[in-house]
Amino acid sequence: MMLDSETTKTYTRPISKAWWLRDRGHFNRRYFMFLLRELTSVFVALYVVIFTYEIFLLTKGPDAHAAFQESLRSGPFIVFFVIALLFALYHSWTWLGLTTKMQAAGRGLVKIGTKTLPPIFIALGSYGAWIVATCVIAYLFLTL
Amino acid sequence: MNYKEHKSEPFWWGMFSQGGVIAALLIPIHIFLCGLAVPLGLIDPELLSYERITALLQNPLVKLYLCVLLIFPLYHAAHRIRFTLAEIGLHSLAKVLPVLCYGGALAGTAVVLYILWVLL
Amino acid sequence: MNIPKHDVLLVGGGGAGLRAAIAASETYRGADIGVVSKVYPMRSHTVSAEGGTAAVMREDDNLDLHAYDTIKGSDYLGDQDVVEAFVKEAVDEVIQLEHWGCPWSRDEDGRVSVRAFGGMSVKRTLYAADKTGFHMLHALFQTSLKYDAITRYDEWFVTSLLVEDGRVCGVTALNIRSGNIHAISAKSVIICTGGAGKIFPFTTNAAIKNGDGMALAYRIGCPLKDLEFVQYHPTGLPGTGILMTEASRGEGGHLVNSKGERYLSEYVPGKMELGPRDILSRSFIHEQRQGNVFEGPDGSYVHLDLRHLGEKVIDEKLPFVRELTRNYVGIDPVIEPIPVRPVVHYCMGGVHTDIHGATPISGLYAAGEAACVSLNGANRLGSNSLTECLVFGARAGQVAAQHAADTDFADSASMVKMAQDEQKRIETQFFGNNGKERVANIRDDLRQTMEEGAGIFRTEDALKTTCDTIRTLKERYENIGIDDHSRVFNTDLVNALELGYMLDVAEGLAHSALLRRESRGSHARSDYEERDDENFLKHSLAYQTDGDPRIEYMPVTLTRWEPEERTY
Amino acid sequence: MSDLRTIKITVLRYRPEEEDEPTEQTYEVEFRDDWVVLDALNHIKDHIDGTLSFRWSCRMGVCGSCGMMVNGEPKLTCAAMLRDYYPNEMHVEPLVNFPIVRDLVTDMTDFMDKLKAVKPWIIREEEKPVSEGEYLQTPDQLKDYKQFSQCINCMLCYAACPVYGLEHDFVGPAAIALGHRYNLDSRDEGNQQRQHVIASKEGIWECTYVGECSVVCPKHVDPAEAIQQTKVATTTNRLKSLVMPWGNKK
Repeated sequence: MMLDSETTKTYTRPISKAWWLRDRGHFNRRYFMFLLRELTSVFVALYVVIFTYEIFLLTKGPDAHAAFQESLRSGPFIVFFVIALLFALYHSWTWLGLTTKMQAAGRGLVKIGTKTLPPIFIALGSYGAWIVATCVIAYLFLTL
Repeated sequence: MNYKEHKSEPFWWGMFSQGGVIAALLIPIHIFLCGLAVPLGLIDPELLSYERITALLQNPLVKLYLCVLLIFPLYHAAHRIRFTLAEIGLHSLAKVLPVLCYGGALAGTAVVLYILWVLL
Repeated sequence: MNIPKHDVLLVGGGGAGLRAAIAASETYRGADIGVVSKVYPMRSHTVSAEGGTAAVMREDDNLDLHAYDTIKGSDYLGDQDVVEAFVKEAVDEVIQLEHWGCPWSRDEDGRVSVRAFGGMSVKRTLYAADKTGFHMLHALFQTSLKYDAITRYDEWFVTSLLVEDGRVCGVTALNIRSGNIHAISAKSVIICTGGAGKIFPFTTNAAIKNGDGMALAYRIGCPLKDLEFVQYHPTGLPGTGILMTEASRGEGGHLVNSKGERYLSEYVPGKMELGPRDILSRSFIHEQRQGNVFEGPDGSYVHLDLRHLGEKVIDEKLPFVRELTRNYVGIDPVIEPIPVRPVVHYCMGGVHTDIHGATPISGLYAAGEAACVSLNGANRLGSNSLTECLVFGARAGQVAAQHAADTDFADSASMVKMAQDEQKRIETQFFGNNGKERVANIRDDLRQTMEEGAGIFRTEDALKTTCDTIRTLKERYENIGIDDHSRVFNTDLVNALELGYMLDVAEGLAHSALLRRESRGSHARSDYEERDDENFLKHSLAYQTDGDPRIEYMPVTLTRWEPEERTY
Repeated sequence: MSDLRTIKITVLRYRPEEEDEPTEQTYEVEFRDDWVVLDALNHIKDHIDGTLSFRWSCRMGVCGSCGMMVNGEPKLTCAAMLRDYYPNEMHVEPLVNFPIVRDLVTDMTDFMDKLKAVKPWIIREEEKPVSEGEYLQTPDQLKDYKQFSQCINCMLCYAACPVYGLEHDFVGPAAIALGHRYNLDSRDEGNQQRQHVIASKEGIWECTYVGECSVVCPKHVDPAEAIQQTKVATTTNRLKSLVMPWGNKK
């Protein structure tokens, strides 16, 4: 238990709404990169919506499908997919990095007997999983 | 301050993190293949032809894969959007945002399931 | 106006204070404990202790051995009954702390590890890596949070002890945040405010260690015991006083003077850098007198050279040394030698208490470095101080709680008046007069005169000069002026009050040293180089008077160990 | 090492008895090569302006009192070398996200309440008497929580955390990491008693893993990690209890 201090007037500085850009004259690159990291999810979601729409068009017959495939060749769509790909890759990079770090620090998560696995192996594991998944999908897509 | 263990957050967070893993592992290659490689003519456009895709979708395993691919990232995005919006200025809506975001993801789930298992 | 009441009130929330608070609340149910601390408790200086805590934990060790090491280390000025009680209770105390979550370093079999320490004949120092004090303090503080009987007054600064009918009945304290002075009523008051290293210019001690509690007791007529004994550590950074652990020498570091010589070959050829702390510190002074030292903005220094050890060894064995020098003074020991000098480390003296932590004043207790229970005598053995906080913190807490159980609170009405008087006194003294003396200037002058007269080597003449200078400084203090006349978080006022405490402790220290005409433990008189058991195998007691302090003596308690020559 | 240079330091001042909002004040300080920001503040207090208020004590990075914003970053001012900022002008402010009491002094009562709320002490169903000796704990078991026990309560992580800035009910990095420290301690059995605080809405679920708390931590505690670990464990346990409601709840 702690005795309440006799209250005195205090001043709380408001946090800027754009804190991830600038706060009190200072730019913090890590805050900005954090916001970009969170923003990746929007592009992932947009891609998922487009993909869902593509599948939905299959129910409308071959012409609807072909028309949409054709429109995907347009400039705006290409630009969007380039940006979406960059964001998606940034998501993969940060997500796998954070899970690696967490497993490396985690308790009992990656232990062989009483020995904790060196972080480099965990990193190889998660980035390796990405490479494997990517190759498998590409292979199946091209050959099925 | 009266603290109370939150019972539903683990569920949303669990969905978010599953979605994060799936998005991290699978989405980039999909964007590349379907969004860039085929439209730019880097690979054969026939790979995305109506006939091939509908044939593929006859396979329940493919359907299941698409369910996973399309549903989990929605929760991933919903979770991040919910918190990011609060963090960049909509903090006053902190109570409403989960309803909107997870509601959206749930609706998306229904749409995906409906398309894949009913319409197709 | 209601004033808060506590059965037991702690002044100071460090290792000893928190241990005492917990002990008091466990002594009898319903005891209401208050802890007043001028800093948040986890900021207390216990946090800085690195090495470890001594207790007999292993089969190759026994209580008598620990007692003998302590008594010999004390140069026979430790009370032997106190030492015997100490070594016995130390064991339970460190285990108790283990049960409270202290992350002691461990052996493979799960038992707490012990390591060797200077002056100990076997391995008996428990440690939590090189941050033992930090872990002990945080374990104690976090454990104290579960006791609802303990009320904390964080960032409250005690300005006086209240006395009624010859017994202590509470304190007045400045709530630093609001600037208001309050009376707090208590049946027992325990002083656990730590040492007074900051009355010297170069010290490992934190800024908060100004002898506050010693002066508070001194001012109400309680004697300060064995104040002349001040331990120097031979390797501190000049200026900041940051400690370069003994391990840096243990791992093979060299002490080198300005001529590039390993000068210890002249003083301790057998042990070189691993000689005892006091001899190494004295060797530095000899070199200084011969002009063989470097001169820098913070005075003389020599080099602690670790470069020959190589980066790998430094990073493996002495990571904390490198971290400290790089981050806090910008020196990398891998590429340059570290400037070091002897720095004040610990006050053996303090508020006179008996074996239970009780002072001669009814209702007043003391423990930890602020107290002198006569465990450490003329020289403290490394790693005994943290244990002392535990053992005598617990003892003081228990007897203070028992005393409280048999006592009534003093009359509150008169205390309200006392608080008002105290507020008036402080406002008049520090805000009322337009004094011209700056706190920092008097403080710097005090530190300089302490170094000159009451430093590593002392002489009659230099000590007399220091005593005179302190008197002058006390006169200048009457004419003090502070810049800050506001109330809220006025650290200028706090510093001014602290300076008053420093002057009182310095006065007692210098006069005690002046009259001890022998060399014993840390007290080295150039004019009386031998230990003189015939005349000085006794404790000094400094009493405050209107003029110079009165120094009295009391016998040392000897039980089973006859004084013999102290050689290593 | 005694070459003197002069650096301009702009300090945020707030004197609640005189003003309603903080103001800035610039001092010019002659500094030595081995000085840190805290040395400059002490120089100002001792020789230029005694009214400047700030907290400090050990000057060796372990007491945790002297955290401030230095050029917008939360830092222990005893570990921020002036020469690293020279010749630019410096800005020193109280830690953000906390109410300012006076000048560079912030109010940390909020943290003290939260610290107590996570019950940072060993909880046992049955305490072992001291006479029976210590609890055995292997070096590996010690390693499980050691990192999280290094917190000096300096509050830099709270100043770095935008989530805490926006939502003051957030239990926050240091307090959660300390609760986690006890949960991971092999001597402790209090996991369940801390769960309602740590796994509350205001606890781990508020965190979005900005990760800045771990970046600024001077003791490498990595509170962000503590929070993520707890999220994983809580989610897994929740899942387990849904799938196997008959399972042991412990």
